[in-house]
Amino acid sequence: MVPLAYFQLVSAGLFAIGLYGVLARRSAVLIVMSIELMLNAVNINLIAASSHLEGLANFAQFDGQIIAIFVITVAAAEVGLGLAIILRIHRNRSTVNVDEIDLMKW
Amino acid sequence: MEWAWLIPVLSFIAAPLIVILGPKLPGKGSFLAILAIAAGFVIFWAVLSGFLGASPDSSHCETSADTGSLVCDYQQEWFHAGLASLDQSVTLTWGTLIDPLTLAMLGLVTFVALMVQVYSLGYMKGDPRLGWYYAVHAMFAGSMLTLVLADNFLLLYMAWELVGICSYLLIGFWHERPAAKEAAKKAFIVTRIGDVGLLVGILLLWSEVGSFSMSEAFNAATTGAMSEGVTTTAALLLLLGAMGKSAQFPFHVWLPDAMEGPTPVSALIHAATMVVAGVYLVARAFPIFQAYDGDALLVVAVVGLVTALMSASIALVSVDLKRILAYSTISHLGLMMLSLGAFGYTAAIFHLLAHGFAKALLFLGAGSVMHSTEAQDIRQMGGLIKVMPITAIVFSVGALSLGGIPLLAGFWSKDEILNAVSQNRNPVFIATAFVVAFMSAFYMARAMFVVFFGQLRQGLDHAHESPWLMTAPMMMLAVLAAGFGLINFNWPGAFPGFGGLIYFHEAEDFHFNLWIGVLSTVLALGAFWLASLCYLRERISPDILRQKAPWLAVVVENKYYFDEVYQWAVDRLVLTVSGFVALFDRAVVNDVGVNGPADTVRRVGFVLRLHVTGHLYSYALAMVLGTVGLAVLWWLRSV
Amino acid sequence: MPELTQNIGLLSPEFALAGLALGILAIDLFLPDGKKQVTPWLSAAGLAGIIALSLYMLWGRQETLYGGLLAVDAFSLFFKVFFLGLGILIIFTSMEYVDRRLDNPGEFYGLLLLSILGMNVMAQSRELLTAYIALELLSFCLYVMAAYAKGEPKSNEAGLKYILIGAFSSAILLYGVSMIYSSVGVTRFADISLALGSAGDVSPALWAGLALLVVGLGFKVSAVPFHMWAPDVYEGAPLPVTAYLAIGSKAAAFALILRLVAEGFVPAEDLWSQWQIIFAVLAAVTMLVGNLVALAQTNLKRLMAYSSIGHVGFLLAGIAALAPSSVLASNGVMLYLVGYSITNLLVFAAIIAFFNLTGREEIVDLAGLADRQPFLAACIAIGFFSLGGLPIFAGFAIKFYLFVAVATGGFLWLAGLAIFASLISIYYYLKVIRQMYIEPVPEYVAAGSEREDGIVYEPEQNLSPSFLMLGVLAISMLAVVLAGVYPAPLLDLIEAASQAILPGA
Amino acid sequence: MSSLEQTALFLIIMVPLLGAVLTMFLPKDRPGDAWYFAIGVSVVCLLLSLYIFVSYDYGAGGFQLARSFQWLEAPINIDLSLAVDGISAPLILLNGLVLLGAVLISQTIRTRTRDFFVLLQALGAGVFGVFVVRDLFFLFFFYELAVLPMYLLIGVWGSSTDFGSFLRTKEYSAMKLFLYLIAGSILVWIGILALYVKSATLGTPTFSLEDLGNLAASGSISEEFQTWVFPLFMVGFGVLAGLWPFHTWSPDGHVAAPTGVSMLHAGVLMKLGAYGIIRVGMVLLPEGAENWMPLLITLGTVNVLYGAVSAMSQTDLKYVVGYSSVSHMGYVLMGIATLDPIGVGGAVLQMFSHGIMTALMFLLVGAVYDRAHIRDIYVLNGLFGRMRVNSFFFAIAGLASLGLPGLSGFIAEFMVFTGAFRTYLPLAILAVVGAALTAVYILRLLARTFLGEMDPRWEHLTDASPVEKAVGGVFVVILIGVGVWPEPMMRVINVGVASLPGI
Repeated sequence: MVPLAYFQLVSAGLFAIGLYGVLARRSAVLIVMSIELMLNAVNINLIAASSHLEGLANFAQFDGQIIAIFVITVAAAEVGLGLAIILRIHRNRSTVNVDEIDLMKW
Repeated sequence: MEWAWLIPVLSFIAAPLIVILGPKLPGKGSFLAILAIAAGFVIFWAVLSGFLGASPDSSHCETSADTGSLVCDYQQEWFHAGLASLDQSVTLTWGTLIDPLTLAMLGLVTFVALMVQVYSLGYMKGDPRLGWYYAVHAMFAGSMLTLVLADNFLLLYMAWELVGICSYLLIGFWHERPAAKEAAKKAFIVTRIGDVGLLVGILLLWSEVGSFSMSEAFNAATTGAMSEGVTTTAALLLLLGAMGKSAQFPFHVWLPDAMEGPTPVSALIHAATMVVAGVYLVARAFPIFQAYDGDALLVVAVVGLVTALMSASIALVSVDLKRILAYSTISHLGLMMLSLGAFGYTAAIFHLLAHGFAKALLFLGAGSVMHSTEAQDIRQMGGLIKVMPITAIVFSVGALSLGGIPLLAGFWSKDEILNAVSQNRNPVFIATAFVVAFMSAFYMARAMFVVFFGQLRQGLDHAHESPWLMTAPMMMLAVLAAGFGLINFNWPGAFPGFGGLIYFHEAEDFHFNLWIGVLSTVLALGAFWLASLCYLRERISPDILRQKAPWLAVVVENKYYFDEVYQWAVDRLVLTVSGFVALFDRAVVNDVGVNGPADTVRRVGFVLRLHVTGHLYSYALAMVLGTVGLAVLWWLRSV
Repeated sequence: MPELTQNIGLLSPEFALAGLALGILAIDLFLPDGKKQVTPWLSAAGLAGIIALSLYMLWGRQETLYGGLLAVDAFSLFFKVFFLGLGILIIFTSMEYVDRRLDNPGEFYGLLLLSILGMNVMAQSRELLTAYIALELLSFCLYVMAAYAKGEPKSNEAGLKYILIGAFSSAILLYGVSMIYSSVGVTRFADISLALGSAGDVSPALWAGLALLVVGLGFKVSAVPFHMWAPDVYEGAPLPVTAYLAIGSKAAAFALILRLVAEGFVPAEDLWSQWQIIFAVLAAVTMLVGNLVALAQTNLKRLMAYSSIGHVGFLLAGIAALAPSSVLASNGVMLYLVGYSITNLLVFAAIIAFFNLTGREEIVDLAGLADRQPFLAACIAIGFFSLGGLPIFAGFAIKFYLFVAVATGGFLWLAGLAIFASLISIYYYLKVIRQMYIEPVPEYVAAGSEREDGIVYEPEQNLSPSFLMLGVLAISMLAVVLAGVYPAPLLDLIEAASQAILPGA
Repeated sequence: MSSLEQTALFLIIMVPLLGAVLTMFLPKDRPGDAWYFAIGVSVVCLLLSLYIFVSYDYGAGGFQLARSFQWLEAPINIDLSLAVDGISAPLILLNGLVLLGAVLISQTIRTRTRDFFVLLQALGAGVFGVFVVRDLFFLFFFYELAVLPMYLLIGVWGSSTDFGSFLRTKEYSAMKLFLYLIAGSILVWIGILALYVKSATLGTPTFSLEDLGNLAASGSISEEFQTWVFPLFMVGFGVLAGLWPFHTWSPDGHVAAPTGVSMLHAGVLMKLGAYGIIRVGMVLLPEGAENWMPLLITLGTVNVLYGAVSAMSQTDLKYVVGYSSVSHMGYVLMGIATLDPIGVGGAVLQMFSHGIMTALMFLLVGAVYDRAHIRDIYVLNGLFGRMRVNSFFFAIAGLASLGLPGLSGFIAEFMVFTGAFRTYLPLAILAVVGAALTAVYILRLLARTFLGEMDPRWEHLTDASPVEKAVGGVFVVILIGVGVWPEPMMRVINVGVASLPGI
C-alpha cells in the first residue's frame, strides 16, 4: 500500500499550486479555479487518511469520505455563486481583473 | 477677666453687621464700629482692674516660669485635627492670655482705634464707601485685639493674617487710584513673604512641642527640652514674620507706599498698631529668643539698627509729609527691635506705647493738614499754624515727643532704649543709636517747621481748622504723647512704675543714666536748633549736603534703590520664571507630552490603514502570511 | 448506539426555520409586485413562532443528536433564541431600506432566514464537518446578500471580494480539517480533546491542521491578519447587510469558536495552557490594528468595520482566557457578544434610518444631526458610548466582565492592552459624536446646495424615521441600558449555557 | 425615618439618575421646564446629602447607613454595597451643594437645554455614586459615569479661547479632557483587575472594598504586589485630581466648560480622584501607599508651586482660576501623601473647601463672562464699580484660596502643612511658599480685574443676578462658617481618617 505520506505530499503540492494561483492570478475566474484546486487537495488528503488510519482510537473511517463528498458539493455551489457574482461585475464594469476592482480600500 | 474675649468679638460682630445692614443705617453703620471699640475700651479697663487684683492663686492664673510675670489663660476648645484619641492628633483652642504685655497692647489698640475711628467720622465724611471703611476698621480692630490676646501661635497667626488683609483693604480703599491699588498689593505680598517664615517657625515649634500653645513652647525653650539649633532657628523664623509685619529691613518697602491709604488708616494701622505686631511678637516670644544666651537676639538687634539708621536717613530727605512719618515709623520700629535685641524688653514695650500715641497723633495731625489743604508735599506747605492752630500745636507736641525733647514721653522711652543698648551691646550699636536719635529729632523738627511755621504759603488761605470730631481725638492723644512718660516712674507704695509691671523675669526700676540722658538731650535740642536754622530761619541751606556729597544724596533720595531692585527682581525673575513655566506647560507638557502621544497614535492609524490595499490578492497574501505566522506560533508552543 | 433518528424531534425548530425560509422564497414567487411587503412580516412572525417553539421544546434539555454531531443544550438554545430574536429585529430594520433600494425583497428575506438557520446549526454543531456545512450555509447567504445591490459597483465588488476570500479561507479551513483528521482520525470536538489529551507529543500535521482551522475561523470573525475583507465588504454591502454581518455572522462564528475551544481544546489542559498564548497574541494584534486603523476612517460603515475588528480582538482575548475550571471567561465572551450585538444593532438601526432619510453614509454627513434628528443622534451617541465602554450602557458592563475574566484567566497584560485599545476607540467614537452634537448643520445641507468638492445635496425634507424604525431603536436602546445596569437575568442564562459547554467548571 | 436611613444612599444615586431619564421626556419647546425640574431634583439631592451628613454618627464612626444589593453573583461577585464614612460624608454634602448651585446657575443655558440638564444630572449621579459605593466595580462604574457627560457638556455648551497666537478650541479641550480622564481610568481599571485577580488567588474573588480591605489588613497581600499596583491607582486617580504632569486637561477643560459644568467639574469631579487614592489606594494597598508616598508628595508639591507660578502669568480670568485649581489640588495630594491623621484630614477638608471655593470662583467668573463676553484680565478692569456683589464674593473666594484665616481654605491648608511638616519637612516649607505665591496671583487678579478705575465700556454691566447672589452667598457663608467653626466638619472627617490603615 502506498504510504499515507505520499498522498499527503501530493495533496500539499496541489494545495500549494492552488495557493499560488490565488496569489498570482489577476483574473477572478482563474482565482476561483485555483481555489477549486485547493479544495481538491483537501479531498485527496481526507480520502487517503480515511483509508490509512485504521487502528487509531475512536477512528471514524467513513468520516473522511463523507467530508470529501460534502466538500465537492460545497465547492460546486461556491463556483456557481462565485461565477454569478463575477458575471455581475463584468456586466457593470466590463472587467474581471482584480487589480481594477479596488473601489474600496484603506 | 474671663470676658476679655469679648473685646475683639464685639468688633468682629460689628463688621459683618455694617456690611449687611450698613446701607440702611444712619452714617452707614459707622457708629456700630465705634460702639464696639468703645465697649472694648471699657472692657479693657475692667480686665485691667481684674488683672491688677488677681494673684497667682486666682483660678486660671499663675506666675509664668518663662516670663516671671502673672499670666491668666482662658481656653476654649475650637476643633480637633485628627481624632482626639490618636496620639498624633492635636486639639486646637481659642485662648485668651492676659498678662501685662497683653494689657499694654490692649490699652494701646483700643484707645488709638477708638480715637482714630472717631476722627474718621470727620475725615471720611461723605465718602460713598463709608460703611465699608468702618466695617474693615472693625474687622481690623477685632483681628488686632485677637492678635494680642492669643494664647497660642495658631490663633496669633490667624489674627496676624487677618490684620494683614485688613491693611490691604484699607490701603487699597481708594482702589481707583492705581498707586493705592499697587501699594495695597505690595504691602500684602511683602508681609506675606515674612509670614512664610512665621508659619514655618510656628510649625517647627509645633513639631518640637506637639502643641501650638505658647507657654508650652516657651517652656521647652527655657528648660532646654528644645535643642539650641531648633530654638534659634525657630526664633529667626518668627523674626522673619516680625520683620515683614514691622517693615524691618529688607521688608520695609511696603510701609511708605502704604501711605496711599486714608490717613486715619495710616495712623491706626501703619503707625500705632499693626506694624508694632512684629515687635509684639518678638516680645511675646522673648523666652524663645532669649534662650541659649540669646543668639537670635543679636540678629534682632542688627536688623533693628540697620532699619532704624537707613529709614531715618530717608526720612531726612523725603518731601511727602506722610512718607516722612512712615519712614520715621520704620526707624522707630527699628529702635524697638534694637531694644529687644539688646535685652531691653521693658524699654521696647515702653517705646512701643509712647511711639504709638505720638505717631498716631502725628498722622492724625498730618491728616488734618491734608484734609484742609489737600496737599501732601511739605514744600507746598508752610505757616499753617496761623490757620489751624490746634492741629499745629498737637502736631508739635507729637513731634517734640518723638524727637526726644526732655520730659515728653518719647524722651523717656528713647532713653530707656539707649540705656539698654549701651549696657548690653557693642559700642558701635550705641553710637549708631545716637546718630539715629539725632536724625529722628531732625526730621521731626523739619516736618514741624516746614509745615506749620514760617510764612503762610500762598494758596493755603482757604485752609481751615478741622472739625472737633477730628481735633478732639488729636488732643487726647497729645495728652498721652506728652505725659505718658510719667508712668515710667515708680511711686513707692502707689505705683510700681512701668518696669514693675512689664518686665522679663525681673522687675525693673526706672533707671536714668546721666550721660545718656544728657547726650540725648543735647542731640535732640541740637537737632531742633539745626533744623530751625535750616528751615525756619533759613541760615543754612538744606541743600548743603546735596552739594557736598551728591552721590549720597542721590542714593538716599532714591531710598537706597530698594524699590528698583525689588521691581527688577519681580519683573526679571519672578515674571520670567512664571512666563517660562506657563510656556513650558503649553509647549512641553501639553504639546509634546499630551498631544505628542495622541498625534503619534493617530498617525500610526493613518499609516496602518494603508495595509488594506483594496486588492484581493494582497488580502490573500496577508492571510497566507498570517497562516504561516500562526502555524509557527503553534509549532513553537507545541514542541 | 442509539438510533440516529431517535430524538430527531429536537431539531424541529431547524426544520421549521428551513421550511419558513423555503416557504418565503416560494410565496415570493407567487406574490404580485405590489404585495411583496408582506414577506418580511411573514418572516418575522415565523421567527417569533420558532422562538416560542424552541423555548417550549428545548428548555432545560441536554441531549445530543446524530451520535454527537449536534448538541441540544442550554448553549445552543441560548444562541438559537438570540439569533432568531436578532433576525426579527434585523428584518424590521431592513424593511424600509429593502423596500426602497433593493429588488426581490422576498429572496432577500429568504436568504436571511437561511443564514439564520446556518447560524443556529453552527451554535449547536459539535463536529467539524457539521460546523463547516453550517458555516458555509451562512456564508453563502451572506455572499449573495453582500452583492445584493446588483447595480451598485461597490456592492458587486464587496460580493466578489467576500466570496473569493471566503472560498479561499474555507479551503484553508478544510485543509486544516483534513490534516487534523489525518493525524487523529476524528472530527468530533470531544474526540479531538481526547486525542489531544492522550497524545504524547503533537505531530506537525496536527498543529498545522489546528492552525489552519483557526485561520478559517479567524477569517469568519475577521481577526487580524485575516480581516482585510471586512472593511471592504462592510462598506460595499447594502446597509442592512452590513448590520447583519457585524451583528449576526460574527456572533455565530464566536459561538462556534467557543464550543470548539471549550469542548475540543480546553479539556486537554496541558496543551491548552500552552496554546492560550496563541489566541492571546491574535487577540492583541486584532484589537490594536482594528482600533488604530479606525482612527483614520471617514466612512461610517468602514468605521464600524474597523471598530468591529477591534471588538473581535476583545472577544478573542476572552477565548484565550477560557479555562477548564471556570466559566468566567465563557460567560464573559457570551455576555460581550450579546451586549455588543444589541449595541451594534442600535447604532446600525440609527445609521440605516439616517441613510433612509438622506442617502448619506460619510461621517461628515452627520454634522449637526443633533439638531436635525435628535433621536437618531442620541441613539448613535448612546451606541458609541456603549461601544467605547462607558456606563450606564451595556458596553461598560460587558467590557468589565470580559476583562475581569481575561485578567483572572492569567492574562492581566492582555486585559491591560484591551483597556488601552478601548481608550483609542473612544477617540474615533467621539469624533462621530462631535460631528453630531458639536458641529453645526452645514450650509450645503441646510440649503441643499453644492459642497466644495462638487457633491450636490438635496434639500433635506424634515422627515422622521419610520415608526417601525423608531420601535427597533427604542427597544434596542432599552436593551442597551438594561444590559448595562441589570445584566443579572441575562447572566443567569449565560451561566447555564457556559455550564453546558464547560461541564468541568 | 428608619426607611430613609435604609434608602438614603440608594436614593441619592437614583434621584439624579431618574431625574436625568425623566428630563428626556420633558417637552422640547419649553426649556424652562428642564431647569425647574433639575432644580427640584437637585434640591432633593441636597436634602438627602444634608440628611446623610447630619445623621452620620461621628461618635460611632465606621461605615454607616450601609445597604447592599446583590448585582451579579458568583463567579464574578459584584454587589451594589452602599455606605458612608467620615471621609465620604462631607464630600457627599459638597456635591449636593455644588450640584444645586450648578443647576441654578445654568439658567442661562439656552440651547438644547433639556440635553444639558440630562447630562448634568447624570454627572451628579455619577459623583454621588462614587462617594457612596463600597464595591470596586460600582466605584469604577460611577466614576466613568461622572466622566461620560463631560465631553458633550464642554463640546456643545462650552466656549473657545483665543490666545492670539493660537486658538484653544472647546472641541480640543473637551476631547483632551475626556481622553485624559479615560486614560487615567484605564490605569485604575487595570489596578482593579489586578486586585480582583489577587483576591481570586487568595480564595474568594471579590470587588468588595470591605473584603479587600480586610485582606489588606490581614497582611495577605504581599508588599511587592502592593508596590506595583499602587502607582496604577495613584496615577490613574491622580489624573482626575490634576496630578502634575497629568494636569493639562484641567485648565483647558475648566476654561472651555460652561459655568455650571466648571463648577461641578473643578468643584467636585476633581475630588473624585483624590477620594479614589484614599479609598482604593490607601485602604487596599497600605504598604504600597507607604512606598509611593514620597513620590506623590513630591508631585503634590510640584503641583502647588507649578500651578501657582503658571497662574501668575495667565491673561485669561478663567485660566487663572483653572491653574489655581491645579495648585490647590496639590495640597490635597500632599495631605494624602503625608499618611498623617492631620495631613489626611486636612486633605479631606481641603477637598470640601476647595470644592466650594472654586465653584464660587467659576460662578463669578462665569457671571463676568456672561456680561462682558471677555475674560482677558488686561482688558477687564474696575469691575467693582458695576459688579459690587460679584466682586466682593470673588474677593472672598480669592482670599479663601490664598489661605486667609477665618475662611475654610486656611484650616485645610494649615492642617496639610502641619501633617507634611511632621513627615516631609522640606516639602512642607515649599508648600508654605506656594501659599504665599497664591497671594501674588490672586491679588494680581483682584487688582487688575475688579479694582481700579473702571473703563467706561463696562458701564453697561449689571451686578450678579438674584440667583447668582443667592448661590454665591450660600457658598460664601459656608466658606466663612467652616473657617470659623470647622469642628462640625472635622469631627466627621477625623473619624473617617482615623480608620484608614497606616494612620
